[in-house]
Amino acid sequence: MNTLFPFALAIPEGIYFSAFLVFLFLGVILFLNILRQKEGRYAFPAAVHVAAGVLAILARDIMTLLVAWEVLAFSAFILIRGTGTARGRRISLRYLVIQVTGGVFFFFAALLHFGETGSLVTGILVPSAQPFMVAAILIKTATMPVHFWLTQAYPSVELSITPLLSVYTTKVGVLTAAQLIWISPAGFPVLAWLGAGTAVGAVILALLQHEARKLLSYHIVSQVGYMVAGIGLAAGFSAMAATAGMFHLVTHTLYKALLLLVAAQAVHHRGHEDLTRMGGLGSRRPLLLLCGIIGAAAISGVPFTSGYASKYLLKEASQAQPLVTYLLYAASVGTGLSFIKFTHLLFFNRANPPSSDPSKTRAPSMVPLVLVAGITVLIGLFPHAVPGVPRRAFFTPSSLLSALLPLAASALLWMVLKKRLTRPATTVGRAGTGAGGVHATDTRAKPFPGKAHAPGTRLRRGARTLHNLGPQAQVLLFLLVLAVTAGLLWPR
Amino acid sequence: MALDIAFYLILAAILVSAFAAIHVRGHLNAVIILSVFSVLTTVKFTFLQAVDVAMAEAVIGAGLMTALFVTAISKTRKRTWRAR
Amino acid sequence: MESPVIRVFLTRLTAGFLCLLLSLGFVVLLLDAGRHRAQTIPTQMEEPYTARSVAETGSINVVTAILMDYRAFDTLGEATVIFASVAVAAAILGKPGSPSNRTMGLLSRRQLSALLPLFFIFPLFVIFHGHLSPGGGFQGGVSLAVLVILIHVAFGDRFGEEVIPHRILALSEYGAAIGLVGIGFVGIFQGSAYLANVAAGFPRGTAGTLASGGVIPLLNLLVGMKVAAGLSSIYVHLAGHEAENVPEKRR
Amino acid sequence: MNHLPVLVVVIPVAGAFLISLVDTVRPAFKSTAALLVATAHSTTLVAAAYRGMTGPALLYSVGEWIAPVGISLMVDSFSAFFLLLLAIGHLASALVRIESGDRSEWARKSAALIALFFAALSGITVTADLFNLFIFVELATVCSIGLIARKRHPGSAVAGFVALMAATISGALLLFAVLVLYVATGTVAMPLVAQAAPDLPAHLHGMATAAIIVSFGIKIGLVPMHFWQPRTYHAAGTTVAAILSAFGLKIHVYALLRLLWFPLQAPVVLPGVYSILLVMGMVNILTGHSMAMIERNLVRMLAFSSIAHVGYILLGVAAAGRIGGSAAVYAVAAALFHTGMHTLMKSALFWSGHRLIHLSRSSRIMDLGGIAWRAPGSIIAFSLAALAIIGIPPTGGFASKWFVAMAQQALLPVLVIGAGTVISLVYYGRFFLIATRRDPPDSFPAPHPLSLRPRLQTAVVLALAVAAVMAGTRDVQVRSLLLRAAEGLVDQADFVGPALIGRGR
Repeated sequence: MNTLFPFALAIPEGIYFSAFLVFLFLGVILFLNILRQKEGRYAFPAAVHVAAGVLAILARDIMTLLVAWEVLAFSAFILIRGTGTARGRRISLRYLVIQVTGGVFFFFAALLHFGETGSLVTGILVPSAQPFMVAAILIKTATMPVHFWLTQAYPSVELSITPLLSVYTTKVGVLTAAQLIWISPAGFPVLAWLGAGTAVGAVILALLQHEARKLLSYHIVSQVGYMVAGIGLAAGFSAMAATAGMFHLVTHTLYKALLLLVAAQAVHHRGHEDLTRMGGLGSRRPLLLLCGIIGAAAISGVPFTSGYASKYLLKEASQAQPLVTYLLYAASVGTGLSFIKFTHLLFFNRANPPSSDPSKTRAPSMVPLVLVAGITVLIGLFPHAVPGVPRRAFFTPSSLLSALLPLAASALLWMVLKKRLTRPATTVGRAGTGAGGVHATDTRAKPFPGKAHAPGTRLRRGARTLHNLGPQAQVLLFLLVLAVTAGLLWPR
Repeated sequence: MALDIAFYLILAAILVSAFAAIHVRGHLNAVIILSVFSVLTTVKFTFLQAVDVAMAEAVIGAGLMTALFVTAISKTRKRTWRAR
Repeated sequence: MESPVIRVFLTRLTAGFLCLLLSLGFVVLLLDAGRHRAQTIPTQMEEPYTARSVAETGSINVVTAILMDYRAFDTLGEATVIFASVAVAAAILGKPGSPSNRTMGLLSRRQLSALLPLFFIFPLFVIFHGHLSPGGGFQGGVSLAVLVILIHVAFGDRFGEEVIPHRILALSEYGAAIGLVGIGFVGIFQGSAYLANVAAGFPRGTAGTLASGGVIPLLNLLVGMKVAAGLSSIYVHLAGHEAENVPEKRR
Repeated sequence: MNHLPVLVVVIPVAGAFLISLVDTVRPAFKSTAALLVATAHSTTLVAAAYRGMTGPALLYSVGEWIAPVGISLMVDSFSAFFLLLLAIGHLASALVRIESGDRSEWARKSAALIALFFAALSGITVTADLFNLFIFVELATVCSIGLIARKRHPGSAVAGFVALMAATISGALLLFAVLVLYVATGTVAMPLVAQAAPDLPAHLHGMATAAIIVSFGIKIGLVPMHFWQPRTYHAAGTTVAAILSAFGLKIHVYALLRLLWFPLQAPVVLPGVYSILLVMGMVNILTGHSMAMIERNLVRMLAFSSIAHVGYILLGVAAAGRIGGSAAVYAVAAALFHTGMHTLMKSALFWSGHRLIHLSRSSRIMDLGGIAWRAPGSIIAFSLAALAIIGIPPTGGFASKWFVAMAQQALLPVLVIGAGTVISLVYYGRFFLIATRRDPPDSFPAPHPLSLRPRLQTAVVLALAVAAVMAGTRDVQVRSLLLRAAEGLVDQADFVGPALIGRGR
């Protein structure tokens, strides 16, 4: 038998190498950003989080990968619970439980794989292990039915923590999927469909958000959907799709971190998250405006940005499944619309100019933003410079057109829906967080119906009472078990 | 023959005393009947020529245990004397 | 604590019925087991003991030979159980304090004080003749303990404490126990096994005389001491215990 | 003749008497005496374990009386593994329980009782004689009752009584099984019973097996018979509960395995018993974890977690019995791995929990809010051990669960293991969150004046927790040890046969 924990590590090659570089770069940048914020108590878990993320991409065996998964989950748990509020604690525990559930599915898959092959080296898993792995991946990548942990946890942590969290957890899920999964039952690309569906669904939900980081969180879910779709398409449909998915991982990790940093700056100034009550930052802070526009353009896939390049590759790879392509187009439209709204509300909305003068912000706080924005722009202009990206003509007229069409649709929709989308949250209520949310009444006033009627209370009380059995009843039980055991063992 | 009859009588008496010890009212009475049970068991063991065991039963069952039980009951201050 | 459903089934009738059923089952199984052995193993297990014990151990009493020689390790374990239960009684009941001074009537006390020395003959005989006649350390030790209890009951706990202080009881128990364990080591030092008797060089003596059976009389003495001291200190703890935890309930 | 098998029992017995003697004569030196005894015992245990692991099985005839008439002891690689656990246990519990000036009678007697308890456990582990086993089981019971029933602790007398009732039934059933085997085979020596076992009538064999399973099932807390455990551990307090759960329980698991495999020859004669154990194991995992999840008291929560983890051990054992043959070695090794890991993790959890409870003077989880900031060492050890016990890679707890799951032939037990992991995460995570709360109550009650040595205790607990974590990354070395131990149980070539009978003096 092999050792259970060989801890095989290797610097990856190709597109994985660029992912490794991005992980390393963003890890250092964001860690320093956290340190700069004087959040000393986050230093240790943040460092562990970064290390685990890097470990995940270096891992060459399944066990090390699983270790990285769990360390990521636990360090993120510590980071999330750091807010200290009761709600934060509840959310963090929920986060941890769902993450470890994913880890347990991973465990099953690894167990089955190991049982059949006797090896834990990274590679496509045996068929019997695949379903468990897919379940684990769905949880880790926050694919649509199980996305809630992400959209709950990320907006509720400290401002400097959210960018760091956005870098690793879901991306490591995508990485794992790319390395271990090859699933298409009866020629049907399950993962591609789930990913594309998530990309569209999450965008629709994102449109309904009014809180800056919540909106961005839904976009993480959506964008990771793109990647999952790419990985899913790789299974027998297009070998390039996995590379495209990984490339999208690279670009998205950068521009999403950038967007979250921008949002953090804005929220820091205004002291609240409500986008509809923000605005006017554009004229006061041009550098921030520039970074924000770069990020928004990249995520929307405007030509000559990094998002354009990776989305182009993805759509190219999904030719075999036209419906997936259309779904991705639809998601592009929604993304564009959403970020027009985001940029407008944050920078140009003249209804709520900032009260204090934000120009007094110290320059160092902008350093990480400028760095990340610069890299994003460079990738967008020279996509071939990224290691592992296939040689393609990225900027042909037809591809530019196919990228501009959805953006034009977004712009059109923006004209139509502008009022509706920018309406202050108080009149809309908490729309969009779920079904029936259109009611104007505040449903948060009484979140639970009251403790006495909480489900399962009777059951709990019953179970507790049962465990206070007196000695006589226990003796009776012993004898009963004896009788049953004896009956089972009596020769027949 | 007479010895056999006596032996079976003692066996029956052991059964009776055991039931009586459970069903009698009051802990003290039960303890005393239990010591009677021990004495009868001693006799039974002697009949079976297990004198060693008989001796142990006599001193432990009839002697020591009764003393300890009675002391314990007297320490519970009459609370459970007439309960049940 | 218990639900009423369970309580219904816990009537004395059910309990008695269950006990009867269980004991019947046990008896039937044991009889069956005996029948099985009678069919398969013709020679009796007890034979080696009865045939060999006098020659091998020098003890006329086979039971003592088994208890103190063949399976002396079990006896050591049992003696330790008694030690443990004394410790448990002490741990639960606390320090023996405030001995009551209730005594028996004058007449009883007078009679007892005359008879008490005679009472000690029996346990001492049982202990010292353990390898010759029925009895042994256990039985003699318990009888001694009962006598200590008798002194306490008849003459009052304070007098009992004066005659046989608790400290002495405890010390003699520990001393006897350490002696018991220590004697076992003689076998190891003699190149034999732990708790070995004749094999360790103890003189076998002439079977039937007081000085026979090798180490058996010594073991009997130590076990007797230990049991007597242990059991009587349980009583001392119990008698000195203040029942402060019992809630007062008067009707 | 190598005297280690008997020394392993006799040294702590003599030590217990010595501790009592010292306590009576010079009370100040009691802790020193206890520590000395523990050190001597642990050294002997390690020596015996080393001998048992490396060489052929070590046989010992007490008093030089060969098996049918006398008592035999044996140390093979299987019992050597458990002797190793006991060595850790006795030394660690002596270190943890060094006290400063508690003069209550319970505190005075408990040192001797712990030494005796470990003596009894060693006796259970080394004996090759059924009746001798019974005596040591009873000795262990009496000692544990004394340790449970602390004076002046509310409910401890009742808990002690409940435990006593359970132990009485358990002892009676064990005695009954021994009696049936003795009457049917004419001997109580395990090798001879093992020789005769295949020829026993099926119903006698089955009834003896049922009685033994129920008897030890009560001790280790198989599910319908576990009711006494949480209450008992709660009343016993954390330091004692650690000893009972982490060490006492494991030795009873040992006795169950030894009896099933060796004298009863169950894998050959009665393989059906392992299906029962499999079901019981799954029920144990689910019940234990879900009860721990709804529990509000830290000690009871840990007790329920113990019940669940007995289930994991049973799953490995059941798989071993159902496979049979040499493949069973791997399954037994997995069960042993989990046994060892649980010993380390649970003792670390209980003993670090002791410090937290001691500081807040309450064992209710809600009262422990923010306590972590006052005892950082303890909470670190607690968290490490909790990570291991949840089964997070690369800790030892994960590795042991992995091997137990690998041994299973069906999918259902594996799913149960996974479900158990998630549930246990919920309750350990919840406790961690509450304990590290940033908004602690204004003032904790002043800690109890009598305290164990906190630094020493923290050091011991940290060592245990780190060992539990590290064992997972050293699985190759650990596994060779475990496979050797498992061979001792599964291949009894050393014993079945004329090993004990034929040897003249």
